[in-house]
This record gives sequence, structure tokens and C-alpha cells, in this order.
Amino acid sequence: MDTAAFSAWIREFARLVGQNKDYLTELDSAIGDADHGANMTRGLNAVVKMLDEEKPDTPSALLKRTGMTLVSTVGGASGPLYGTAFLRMAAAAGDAETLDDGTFAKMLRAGLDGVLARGKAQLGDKTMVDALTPAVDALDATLAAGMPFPDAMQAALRAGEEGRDATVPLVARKGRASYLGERSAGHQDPGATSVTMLLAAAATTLTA
Amino acid sequence: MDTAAFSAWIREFARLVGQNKDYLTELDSAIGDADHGANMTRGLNAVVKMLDEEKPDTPSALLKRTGMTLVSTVGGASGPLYGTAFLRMAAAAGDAETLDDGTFAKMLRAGLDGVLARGKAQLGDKTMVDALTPAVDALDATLAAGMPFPDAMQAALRAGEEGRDATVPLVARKGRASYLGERSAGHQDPGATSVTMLLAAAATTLTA
Amino acid sequence: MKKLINDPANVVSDALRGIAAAHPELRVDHENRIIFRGDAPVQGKVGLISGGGSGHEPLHGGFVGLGMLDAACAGEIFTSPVPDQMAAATKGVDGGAGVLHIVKNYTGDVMNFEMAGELAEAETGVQVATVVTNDDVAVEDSLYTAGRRGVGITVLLEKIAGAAAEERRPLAEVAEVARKVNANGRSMGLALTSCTVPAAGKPTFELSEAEMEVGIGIHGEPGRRRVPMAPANEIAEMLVSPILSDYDFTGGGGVIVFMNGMGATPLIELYVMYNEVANILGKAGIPIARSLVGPYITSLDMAGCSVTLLKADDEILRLWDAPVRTPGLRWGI
Amino acid sequence: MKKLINDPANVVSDALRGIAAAHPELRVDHENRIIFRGDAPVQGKVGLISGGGSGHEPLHGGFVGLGMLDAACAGEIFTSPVPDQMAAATKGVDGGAGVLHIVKNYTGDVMNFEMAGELAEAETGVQVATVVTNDDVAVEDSLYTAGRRGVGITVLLEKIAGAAAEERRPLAEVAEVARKVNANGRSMGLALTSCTVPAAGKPTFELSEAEMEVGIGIHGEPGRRRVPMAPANEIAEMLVSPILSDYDFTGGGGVIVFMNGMGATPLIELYVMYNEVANILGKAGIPIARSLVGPYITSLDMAGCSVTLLKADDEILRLWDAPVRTPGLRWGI
Ligand SMILES: Nc1ncnc2c1ncn2[C@@H]1O[C@H](COP(=O)(O)OP(=O)(O)O)[C@@H](O)[C@H]1O
Ligand SMILES: Nc1ncnc2c1ncn2[C@@H]1O[C@H](COP(=O)(O)OP(=O)(O)O)[C@@H](O)[C@H]1O
Ligand SMILES: [Mg+2]
Ligand SMILES: [Mg+2]
Ligand SMILES: [Mg+2]
Ligand SMILES: [Mg+2]
Repeated sequence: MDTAAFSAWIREFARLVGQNKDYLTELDSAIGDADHGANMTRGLNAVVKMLDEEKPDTPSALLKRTGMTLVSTVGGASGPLYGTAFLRMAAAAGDAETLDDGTFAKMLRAGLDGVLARGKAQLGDKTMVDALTPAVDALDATLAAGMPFPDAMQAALRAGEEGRDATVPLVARKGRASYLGERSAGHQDPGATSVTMLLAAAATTLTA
Repeated sequence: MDTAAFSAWIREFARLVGQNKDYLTELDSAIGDADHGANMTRGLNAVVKMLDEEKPDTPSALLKRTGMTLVSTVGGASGPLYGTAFLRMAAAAGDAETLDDGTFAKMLRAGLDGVLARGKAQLGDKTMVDALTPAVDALDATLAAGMPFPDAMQAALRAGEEGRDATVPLVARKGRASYLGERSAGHQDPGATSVTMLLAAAATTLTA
Repeated sequence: MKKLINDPANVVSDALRGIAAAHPELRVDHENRIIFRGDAPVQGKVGLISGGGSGHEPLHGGFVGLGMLDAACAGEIFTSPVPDQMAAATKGVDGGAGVLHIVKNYTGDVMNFEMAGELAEAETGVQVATVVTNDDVAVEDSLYTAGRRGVGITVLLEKIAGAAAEERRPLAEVAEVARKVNANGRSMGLALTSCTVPAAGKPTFELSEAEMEVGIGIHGEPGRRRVPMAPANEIAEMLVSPILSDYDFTGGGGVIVFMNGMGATPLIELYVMYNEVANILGKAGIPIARSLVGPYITSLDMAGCSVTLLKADDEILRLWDAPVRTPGLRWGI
Repeated sequence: MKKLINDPANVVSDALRGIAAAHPELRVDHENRIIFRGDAPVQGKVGLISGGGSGHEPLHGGFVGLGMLDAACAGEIFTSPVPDQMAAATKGVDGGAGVLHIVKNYTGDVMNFEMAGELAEAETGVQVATVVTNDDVAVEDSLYTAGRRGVGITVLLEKIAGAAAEERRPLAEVAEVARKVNANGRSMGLALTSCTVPAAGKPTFELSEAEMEVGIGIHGEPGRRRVPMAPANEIAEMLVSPILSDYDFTGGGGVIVFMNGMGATPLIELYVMYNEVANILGKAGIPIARSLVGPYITSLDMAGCSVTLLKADDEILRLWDAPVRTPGLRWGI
């Protein structure tokens, strides 16, 4: 995976989020403040513009500038969380011009660790962690079992989607949805939903 | 017509207005500020209470206290106008214990003159004047033609109702409806409508 | 109808109790529904009283205090107060220098204040002067009609005339200042939604999601015309153009711009609107001397706004800047 | 959706332009979306900055000025600002005595301010202290959740801490005063309607004519429970009871009562509510020392209200009464 691949990944993530902007906002209306779609779209539009203008020339530089741009343009909870995730991924990517599957998996876990460190959510708190954790675990496990990357990434996506779906019955303990108490149950978490778009984008762009 | 008859008249007027409170407010919503029903009901409830408590013992005293009570409790445009009308009627009633038909007619005209003096509206301005003027004219004319009072009062009521209906196509030039300009046309004037209730009450109570 | 009230019949008296509880520096006569300055009557000062239907808060009760009104009479919702109230207020604020009645030009208000003036002068001999505000350019100005409504300028007038009275100027001069403010001021308003009169229980008029009412007053009465929803810059144009066509605001000491909310319009929208109004005035070469942004003369829960422009001069600006201490407007003290 | 705006995407920047035009005594950094005191940084004074999502006006930008905030960062509607803004604001208000960050307890706000503090301290070495408000009793207070929201107390805290900073007290003491205010304050809110986020274009939640949401915050998020509409006295009970059960407001120097409107609630209703709240406090033997009634921390066009009680002492009252000069709160100057 080279810089071009990562660029394609981020652009595809932006495209998916933009396409689902209203859906994400709808989910955030039910248990939040109706802005997750707008927040992520604003941030990813800025990222795409940055990519067009700056054309970062290493995976690490690309991920770092993506994280910084998200931090500077998203705001809310998702800005620092996605931002931190990309900044940690950039650090994990190191100086390499191209990344192998294993490094990518480590990178994704570093991103998850960043989200955990920044947001202090635990698995089951009904947040983006609930989609990202099973996805990262699945990627590790399937690669360790020798599965080729495209299949492993598909497995990771499916695990993330299951994690996302599993947020529905949960009572939120972190983020804005936690204010609803028991009433947060029965709704899908918006952040977990946008995470599956990040995974889906990886599954389509990084498998080539 | 003695004090008891006048008391019955005012109470019947209060009953009719109370019954039509929402209707009067509805009319005032279309071309005014949605309070004519509430205003008149509040005032006439206070008048009925006053009658119960004070039991005024002459027609003039009764009319005067009615006028004063309306002035003190209605507010808006209709308070001073109805109030002045009753105060002028009281003056026209003089000291008599009972009034004859002719005095009643003069009294009603004095009330109309009071409304004109206070409100400075002209016939056709789409106000209560448009119902009161033809009614007073009809009462004078029919009594002059020798019609018995009950029939004359019926004629006055019909003339008032026609006057009320004739306010529908008019463009208002006085009162709150005038702010709508051409848009005031097509709606019946609330004040002209409550005037017909005053006339209807007279037709049922003062004919005995 | 969803309102934070107990009973439509008690809204005004309950609110007056709330005002009394929240503002111990004021004195509320609950029977007559009058809000007085705590120290009224102020000896040697012209007393300023105003009043009108309730539902326009903070106008008028929220403008009682040092540097503004001495008393305000609260009528029922959208219904002018009655002469007894105004007469009692007149007596209560008479500090020997006479009393100015500030009346918004509505048939009911004018007639009730008229009767109050007759009553007060007859009973006590206190000298009463009256100024009637009629700044609403949405309404045609004609001798044969009820004339223009008194709207936004009333707020600015109460502030400026109040400052003149605080300077211990005589009744004739205070009235003169007040008339000058009214003569130099113009307003225009617009509604996105109707308001709901508590006693009526439902909106006074229906307005679709796609339309707005232009040329409304402050009583939920329908406006002059219904037009499609438009962006803020076009709305500002609709409000400011008729004002500028009606009166020449160039020259002089610039204008005081009053961007008013109708009751249910959030402040962020008023600032968006203010920006557009400022742009238009900039292009028209009319400097802004002072500004006031917020809901100061409202129409219950109506969403919408009005713009008032007041052509200023040195005297008006000095009096505008003078200290004022009321629940609704306060500075310098 | 009917709003006085040009484009949902430009609401915040347009409003900031309006604020700049209406308040020449402030300085607006449009690029970073920061509203500064015109004279910032004030040498030797602790700088106070706050910020948060927009849509709560006058909070926070309307509270910038002498005796209150030195700067406010405006985020997108209901979205916390980003660290760059807060870091720029921190640098811009640093007069050598350090900077206090006032943060409402929301995950986004806390994380963004945290990152900003790291940035600012790393880049410039300016000393930053942070106080997080979390006064909303509708939310369970727990270590395992996001904790309570910061709502109404933020307004009182910004005033009181601002006055302490104006006295040139050191950062640690100003932060201490701020934490005391937060510790002694509790709030509870309720909505009659949802608000509509401009970018979403429709109400965040649907509420029937017969129901209200109890325990809402200030972001249009649904509340804790949905109950049938009730009269003002019962509503006051629903808001005040949980506050009084959560904290002992007796003893001390009485309370500051803050009756807040959510944006679309007319002032007359707030006074009706205030009266009921005052009655309840009277029965509970809790004297009212000061009060504030009006829309000061809003939720766009939401109808509803919140009550905040702050247990006062001599220091709090002295600082509350100290002069303040901002677009949203002003007295004594
Ligand atoms: N502490 C946390 N840890 C991880 N994710 C969180 C946390 N708090 C919130 N989130 C995620 O952020 C999402 C909401 O993002 P967004 O709506 O953009 O921000 P905000 O809540 O500030 O409006 C939630 O759906 C949730 O997945
Ligand atoms: N100048 C006037 N002369 C006569 N009648 C008037 C005048 N102005 C208004 N009215 C009458 O008053 C009625 C409205 O009364 P009401 O709604 O109680 O008062 P307001 O207009 O102050 O709300 C109108 O329908 C009209 O008939
Ligand atoms: Mg959100
Ligand atoms: Mg009316
Ligand atoms: Mg009326
Ligand atoms: Mg948000």
C-alpha cells in the first residue's frame, strides 16, 4: 500500500460519508444533536481539499495531515477522536513509502488505541469503539491465520458492521447519547456507523 | 321599560357574547388580533357581577354603571367604544324610572353618537358603526311609521344584521383591520357582529 | 397550544407577580396592573408612563426604572389597558413636573389613554402631555384611516425621552424630544410564524413552511402581503427598502439601528439579519451611530423580526448613551 | 425549516459578522471565529476564554467584555470549536497572568479544549487552568459515563469568575472561584418543542401538542423522559424538585436564581415560571439573593426553559454585583 492507495482510501471514506450525510445526521438526531453527518462531511471535504492541494508524499505524511485537518475542522466529539486516530496511524506508519498488511493492521490498532486514550470509552459504551474494536481484532486474527489482505479486510468490515449493529440495543455510557439514559437503547450509534464507512472504504481501495 | 327590563337586556347581551366568544375571536383572528371575544366576555362578565352586587335602581344608573364597568374592564378599542355608548345612553335616559319606546330610540342614537365621537369612524369604514347606524335609523323610521316596538326592534335587528353582513366586502379604514389594507376585504367585522348581539338581546328582552 | 402558563386567564397577573419577585427595585400595583419605579414619584422630574397590551415583553414593564419609564400599565394580552390604570399610574408618577403619556398608535390605546388623560386631569389637575408613536411604514399614512402603527421606535423613544426627563427638563421639552424621535424613526417587520394568543388557544393565522408575512405589526395581525421564504439578505432588503424610501436617513449624525426579534427568533438569526442590514446601510452611505440587537418589542411566540432606524443627532445620541437601569435595558449604572 | 439565514453553511460566519458590526467595542477574528475584548490581552489580568458550539447565543460571544470573558470561540452549530481556535484565543488573551479555560462538560468540548491546552502550553508556555461545568441534574453523575452536562451555571460562572479576574486575582484563585460556583450550582431544563439545526433542516425530535421533554440539555438532544403538558406551577416543581434533592441550598447567603429561556420562549412566560419558582423556594425557606430572567443560554429555536440555582455567599454576591459590560449582560458601567 503506497501513498496513492491511502489517498484513495481517504477519498473513498469522504465519498461514503458525503453520500450518507443525512443518514448519519438522522442517527445523531435520535440520540444526539443532529450534527454527525455535517461534522464528518465538513471535515472530510477539508481533507480532500488538503489532499488536492498538498499532495502529501508519504503514507505517514498523508495520515498526519488528514488527522490534523480533521482536528482543525470537525470539532465536536468526532473531530478529536478521528483526528487522534489518524495522527496515531501516521506515527505507526513510520517513514515507509509503502506499507505491508501487518503494518497496516498495527496502524489501525494504533488508531483504535488513540480513540480509547482520547475518549476513555470502553467496549459496550455505544460509541465508535464498538465498531472499531471488533474490526481491528478481526483483521489481526485473520491475517495471523494467513488470510490474504483483501479477505481479511472484508472480515474486518463485517466485524465492524456487526459491532455497529450491536450498538442498537445498548444503553450509552459515553458521548452525548449517554444523557438519554435508558432511552438511548434501540438506536444505532452514529460514530460506529461512520467507522464502518472508514472500513468499507479500506476494503474497496486497499485491496487492489 | 323599567330597570328590570334593562337588566335583562344587558344580561342577555352578556349571555349571547359569552356563547359566541370563540366565534368573535375567530373573526378577530382573520383581520385583527384574536381578542374581541375575550375582551367582550371579560367586560360583560364584570358587568353581570356588578349588576348582581349593586342592583342599580334606575335605568340610567344601570346603564351608567354598565358603561363604566366596560371602560374599566374591556380595554382595547371595544372598551372605550361600548363604554362610551352606554355612558351616553345613560345620559339620554335621564332620571326616568321607566322609558317609553321613543326615549329608548333616542337613547340608542345617543349611544351611536358616542361611538362616532370617540372612534371617529364613518359609515363604511368596516366597524361596529356599520351595524349600529342602520339599526338606529331603522328603529327611528319604523317607530315614526307607527310600528309597535317589538316589530320595530325586530326591524332594527334585521337592519343591523344586514349592516354587519355588508361589512364583509369592505376594506377597513379604521381599527386594527385597516392595517391589512385590501386584505381586510372578504371578512366580517367582529365589532359589527357583537353589535348585532346587543340588538338581538334588546329584541328578545325589551319587547315584553 | 404549548405555553409555560397556568391558565390563559391569569397569564398577565402571574407574570406581574414574577416581575415583582425578580425585580425588588420595582414596585408592582397588582390590582391596577401597574409597574412603578421603586422611588416613584420622583420629585421635580417629569413622569413618563406608557402601557399597552401585554405580550410585547420586555416592552413596557421591562423598561421601568431610572432613565426610562416611571410606570407601565399592563393590559390583557394584546389589549390596551383601561383608563383607570393609566389614570392611577399618572397620579402615581406625578412629581410636580407633569406627566408624559407614551402611546403606541392603535385605536384602543389612543382612546383609552385619551379617557385616562381626561380622568386624571379632571381629578387631580396634573398636567399631561401625550406623544403617539406611529413608525410602521408597512401601513399607509393617511388622515382617513387609523394611521400607522406604533412599533419599534417606542423602545428607542422611551429610552431617549426617559433620559431627557432624568435631566430634569420640563414637560414640553421632554415631549418635544419624544416627538422628534418618533418623527425621525421608521420601522418594518416580518413574521415567519404566527403567534398564539393564550385565550384564543391557536395561532392567529396559518402560514405554510414556504411563506412569510411581510408588514406585520406586533399583535399577530396578518401582514400586508404573503411572500415566499427568502434568504436573510433578501429579507433585509424587504425591510430596509421601504424604510429608506419613506424617509431620508442620510446627513445628520448617522442612525441608531434597532434589530428586533419578535419573541421566538433566536439571537443568532438576529445577528445574521443585522449583518445584512448593516451591509445595506453601508451601500446607502448611511453611517451606523449606535445599535440595539435583541427581542425588545415582541409579539408573544411569533418568529420574525423588525428593523427600526432612527436618524440621530447629537442630542439623541447623548440621551441614548445616558445611564439607564431597567430590567430590559441597562448601561452606565 | 424557516430561519432568518442565508445558507445553513454560513450561519455562524454571518452571525459573527453581525456581532462585529453591532459591537465595535469587540474584535472579531473571523478566520479563527474568535470574539475578543477590544482591549485584549489585558496586561496583568488572568484571561478568561470559553467557547462551544454555536446556537446558544448570547452564550458565549455575548459575554465577552469587561468583567466577564476575554474571548469566546464559536464552533459550528452545536459542535464544539476546534483546538486551533482555542489555542489562538489562549494566546490572544494572555496578559502574563495565565488563562482560564471555561469548558462545558461535553465529550467534544472537553477533548477539544484538552488538545488546545496541550497545543498552547507547548507552543507558548502560557499557563492554562481549566474549569469544567457540569450542573445538569437531569443527568446521572457517574464516573463511568460522560457525566453531567454543563448548562446554565456556565453563564453565572463566566460572570463571577470574570469579576474575580477583573480584581486582578491570580489564576489559581480565579479558577478556585469558578470551581466553587460550579460546585454550588445546579440546573434542570425542559422543552416544549425541539429545535431545528440549520444543516439538518428539520426538528431534531418530534413532540406532540400534548407532551413535553423533561431533562433536556442545550443541544436539542431528547430529554430523560416525555411527560404530558402541565401548568406552570407543576412544571416549576418538576424542575426545582430534582435540584433541591441534589444539593442543599439552605443556609448560606441565599441563592441566585437564573430562569433561562431556550430561545423561542417569550419573556412573559419566563416571568410566569419565575413566579412559580420563587413560590417553591419561599416554601422551602430558601431566600432569593439575586435573580436573572431571560434567554441567556439557548438552544436555537427551542421553546422551553431551564432553572439554575446557585448557592451564594458574600464573595459570590460581591462578584455578581461587580460591573460587567458585554452585549449580553451589563450593569454598573
Ligand atoms: N468518549 C467517546 N469515545 C469514543 N467515541 C465517542 C465518545 N463520545 C462520543 N463518541 C462518538 O462520537 C459520536 C458523535 O459524534 P458527533 O455527533 O460528531 O459529535 P458530538 O457528540 O459532539 O455532537 C458518537 O456517535 C460516538 O460514536
Ligand atoms: N375607530 C373605530 N370606531 C368604531 N369602531 C371601531 C373603531 N376601531 C375599531 N372598532 C371596532 O372594534 C372592533 C375590535 O374590537 P377589539 O378586538 O375588542 O379591540 P382591538 O382592536 O383593540 O383588539 C372592530 O371589529 C371594530 O368594529
Ligand atoms: Mg452530534
Ligand atoms: Mg381585537
Ligand atoms: Mg386587542
Ligand atoms: Mg455536536
